[in-house]
Amino acid sequence: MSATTTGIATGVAARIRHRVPFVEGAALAVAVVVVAMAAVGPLVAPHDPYAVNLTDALLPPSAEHWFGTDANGRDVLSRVLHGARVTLPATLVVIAASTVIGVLIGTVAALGGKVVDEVLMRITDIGLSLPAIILALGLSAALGPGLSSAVIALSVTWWPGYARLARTLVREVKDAEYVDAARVLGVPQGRLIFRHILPNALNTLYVQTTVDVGAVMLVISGLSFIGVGAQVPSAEWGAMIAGEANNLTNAWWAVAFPGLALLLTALAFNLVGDWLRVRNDPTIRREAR
Amino acid sequence: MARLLLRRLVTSVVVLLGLAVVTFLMTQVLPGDPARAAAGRNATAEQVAAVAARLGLDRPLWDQFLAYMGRLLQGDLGTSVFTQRPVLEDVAAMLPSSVELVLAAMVINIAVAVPLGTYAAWRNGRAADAAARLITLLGAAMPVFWLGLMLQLLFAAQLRVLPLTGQLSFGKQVPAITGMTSVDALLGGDLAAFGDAVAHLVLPAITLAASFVAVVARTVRSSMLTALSSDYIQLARATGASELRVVVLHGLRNALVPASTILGMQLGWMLGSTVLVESVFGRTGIGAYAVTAVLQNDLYAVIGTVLVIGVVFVLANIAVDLVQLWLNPRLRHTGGRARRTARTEVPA
Amino acid sequence: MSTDPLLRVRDLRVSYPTPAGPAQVVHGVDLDLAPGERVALVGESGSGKSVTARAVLRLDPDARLSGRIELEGVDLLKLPPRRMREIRGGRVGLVFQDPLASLNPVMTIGRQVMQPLLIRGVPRKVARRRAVDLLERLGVRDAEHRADDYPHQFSGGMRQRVVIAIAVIAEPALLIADEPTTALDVRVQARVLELLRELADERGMSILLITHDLGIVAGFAQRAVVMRHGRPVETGTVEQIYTAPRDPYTKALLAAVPRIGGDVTRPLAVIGAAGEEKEGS
Amino acid sequence: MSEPLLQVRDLVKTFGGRPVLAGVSFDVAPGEVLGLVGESGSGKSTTARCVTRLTRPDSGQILLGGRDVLAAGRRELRALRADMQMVFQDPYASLNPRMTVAELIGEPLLVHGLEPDRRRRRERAAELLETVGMTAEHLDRHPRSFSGGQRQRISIARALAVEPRLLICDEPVSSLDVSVQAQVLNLLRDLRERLGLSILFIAHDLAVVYYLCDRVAVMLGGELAEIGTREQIYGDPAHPYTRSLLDAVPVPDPALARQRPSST
Repeated sequence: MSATTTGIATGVAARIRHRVPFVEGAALAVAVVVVAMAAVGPLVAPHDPYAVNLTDALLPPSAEHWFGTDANGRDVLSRVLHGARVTLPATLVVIAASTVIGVLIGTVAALGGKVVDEVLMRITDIGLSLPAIILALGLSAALGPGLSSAVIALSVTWWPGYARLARTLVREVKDAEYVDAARVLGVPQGRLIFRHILPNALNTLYVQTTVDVGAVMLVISGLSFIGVGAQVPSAEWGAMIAGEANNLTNAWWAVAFPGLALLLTALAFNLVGDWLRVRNDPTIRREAR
Repeated sequence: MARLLLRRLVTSVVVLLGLAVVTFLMTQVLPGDPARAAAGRNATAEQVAAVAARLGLDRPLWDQFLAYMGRLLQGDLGTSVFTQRPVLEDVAAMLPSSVELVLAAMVINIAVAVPLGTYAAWRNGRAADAAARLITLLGAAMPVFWLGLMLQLLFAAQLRVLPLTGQLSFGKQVPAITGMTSVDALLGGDLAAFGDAVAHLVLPAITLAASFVAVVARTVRSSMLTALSSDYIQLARATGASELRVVVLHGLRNALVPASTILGMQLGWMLGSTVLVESVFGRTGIGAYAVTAVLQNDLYAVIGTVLVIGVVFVLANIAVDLVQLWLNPRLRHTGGRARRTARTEVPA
Repeated sequence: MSTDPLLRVRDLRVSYPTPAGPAQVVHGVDLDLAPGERVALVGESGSGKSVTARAVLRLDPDARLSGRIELEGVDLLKLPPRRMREIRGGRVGLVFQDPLASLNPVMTIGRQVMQPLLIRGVPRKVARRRAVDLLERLGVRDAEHRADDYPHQFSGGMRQRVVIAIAVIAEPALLIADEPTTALDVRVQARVLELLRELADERGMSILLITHDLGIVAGFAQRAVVMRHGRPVETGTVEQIYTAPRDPYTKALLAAVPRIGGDVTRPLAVIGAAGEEKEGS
Repeated sequence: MSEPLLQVRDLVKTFGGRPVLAGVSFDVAPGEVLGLVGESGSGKSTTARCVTRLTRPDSGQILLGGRDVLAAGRRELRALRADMQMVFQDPYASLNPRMTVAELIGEPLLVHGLEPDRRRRRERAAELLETVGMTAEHLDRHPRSFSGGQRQRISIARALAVEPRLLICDEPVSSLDVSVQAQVLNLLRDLRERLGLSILFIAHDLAVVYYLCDRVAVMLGGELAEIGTREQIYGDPAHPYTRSLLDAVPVPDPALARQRPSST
């Protein structure tokens, strides 16, 4: 396991009780590093990620090539740095799109009448009744391979989760006593929704979106690994791993490092998401008091 | 209770209908000519025209949809381009080994996640809780396909402890009864083959289970926390019950109710993830079949897989409802009027 | 009543670890309880009455306890966990406020009432018989069949009777009742309090009642301890407390309770920061 | 007797087939405090929710100052609501956690167009805080930094912003400690005298109702078992249910408590 993860484990053991700043700190640090990698990566990359140089094919990690080179002699470190710039934006687009669609449908279902709720929820059920990766696979096949079709396919399959979550959150708040109090005060319907119901209902949604960043990233790279997402020679982590898989035994580094980058990135967002959940989870807070 | 199941059946039918519509739309969204896609890339012009006529692609959308549904109900999912066999036959042949893999992964998932979640809740707030949470988050961050490759590299290639790929070692035979290699070996009484089949299952099952353990562990942990902070747990301790009995008999029984919903949903999601696992481990299955179909642009094979997985998903949810009824007595009564609820107070 | 008390609490202090260092919640409580005696711990929320009572059973792993809690001559604070478990349910029973939350929703009533006996090795058939008899005695009609029902099929008053059955089935010498009737309607409350009194007299069982309701204490307890901010401010027989209260806080508390037949023209007493009665604001 | 402020006629309401209100009728005169008592499930809270139109009864009529509450359209309902306000039971759930006290008290003024100017709304909110025994420094804080008693005072100040003639209190003090309960009851008594406020007071604590209410309506199974003045109901109850309730009320006096008839 990499130094950072073992570092986190020992840091955790040293901490007692509910506050585990070291874990949160480490998570935040990794997340920041990753986002920086996406932004600055290409400038820092020691080599051109796409420069093919067959004489340097499959060189092990060295001073010259920290992460070694792949079957086409390209510098794995540079490609990994570029990869962040491909995967992260695509993930954020999926998250943003699916959140907007999901929250809209969930809120309308929660605030609308019984029929509206029933219809919208059945449509959501259809979305939920298929694993995102399978529906994305189908849509990618229909729309043709490529990162953009994977993003579209994933957005279409990811929003039902948010619709269901938003509906539950809004329904809980809709019947809260302070909303009844506002109704009796004569607060009009519009203000009731946008000033009382939605701010309170949706403020915990960002916990779920943060956690989902990791999950969506994995599915996008999965689609690329299968061959329907980012196409070769793109420096997308999933595609890179697929491209080098058959050299697994003799050039492990070409497969290991892109995967490790993907793992650390997803882990960072998972940790930050989990930390946000702990902060919002009443049961834990009560225990800690 | 009956009302609950009726509602579930109605929802299931609606969902399946929805699936059919979605998959039908997929055929229409196709860039270029749907007939060519159905006939295959290198089909001649005549073949394409024949397929176009057969599928009635020239008729208005609504008629096409009705025709599509008609074929669907008779189990005609079209013909696979690269296997030249009816898609339904292919899928039926491939499904069992994927189900075998999913069930193996589910066993690992439950065996790891439930104790982990329970332990994390029991040691809530202490270092052990944070460590348990970290392990589950690591699992959730694991790219499934990459984990498979890494496990292969370590256990199969270098340590040579476990087989690298496939369902069964070369030269071993298993009677084709259920299509699940390990089960067939067992039914055939061939223990050596059973051991071999299980050995082939270990790495892919771990790979498949890894990303699901986190969700289950977190659900068990939070519902266990709620249970452990409840009055009835404190009162159970106050009767002198041992901590083990309190946590397992009282805590876990309640914590499993929400967890069983998640596990039910995961059956479908796991079947979806076989797409990533089966190709890495060179196993036959619906996942590998779907991947090949996509890469061959064999649209009807892809749609067949999507539909079958959807059906499995719906069946899994119905099974979850049945498990819920068994686990949670309150549901048994809320369906209809509770039979013997005390309507009024015993006169004071 | 025999001379040496059933329960002797001396200088009990309870504190909880928080990020900002240990926070003390109970500051030196002394309490004696004779066998068969009914004593009330009275106070408003945050007075530490509930923490004090639960300290006797050492239920809260986070709480740090100091002082002495002697039950039948044995200091519970020094007991190893195994011996402490025998005390819980065996010598001291516990009842909580919310009957719905006090019962395991996925376990039948019968099994929950039998549990204190089962874990003490009583054979299942005998335990079942004693459970059904006790439920019948406490007013659960047709207990033989109702024992197989689940908590959500019982009303609030019925559930509280089941909770009491669980607390007393193993014949404890002391029952701790933490706000046992607060969540019940007034008529059901009266009946449940009467049941507790009957059980105490029949079995010679002492009861430590924790409540904020001065009305209940007058009719139920023989002695009372008034608590405020984690300290006992006054201890005495119920007659002393109600007719000749010495502590200003006790007086103010008694004057703040609206009474049927009381004077409705003057404002109720308002309690100042130091606990004394302030002139009506 | 002047024309009653609130007239409730034959309220009927069923939830999922179960009758919750089976024909409830009563009046509240201007400046009068009417207590509505009964055990849980008697329908007293549902009655309050129907009067404020949070819940729609199946049938029946509600007149506030002669105007029909149930038939009122959106605009007219808002005008009616300026005349009747409600205080809820759970102090921790009846205030929007994300709004400051100034915004909470200012909102009714804004919504009813009583004070469009932000600064003057803030001044009016400060005045209202004073009337309920709190000070202007509380204006910029959020509900979470207040005790249960203070939160109920804020809810009352909020209700008074529109200067209603009728205040409906649904168990406002049952989750408060004795000392805090006394303060809120004193405040309600004081407001009634100073502002001539009519109050519909829903509670299960018969001693609290005795202290605050001129007349009392006893509800049983969705119907009025009995209605009468404080003296009639507590001194000479006509209905056996009322008598059994009064017998069960714990008396904070050991001498009296001992010779009470033990409940059957």
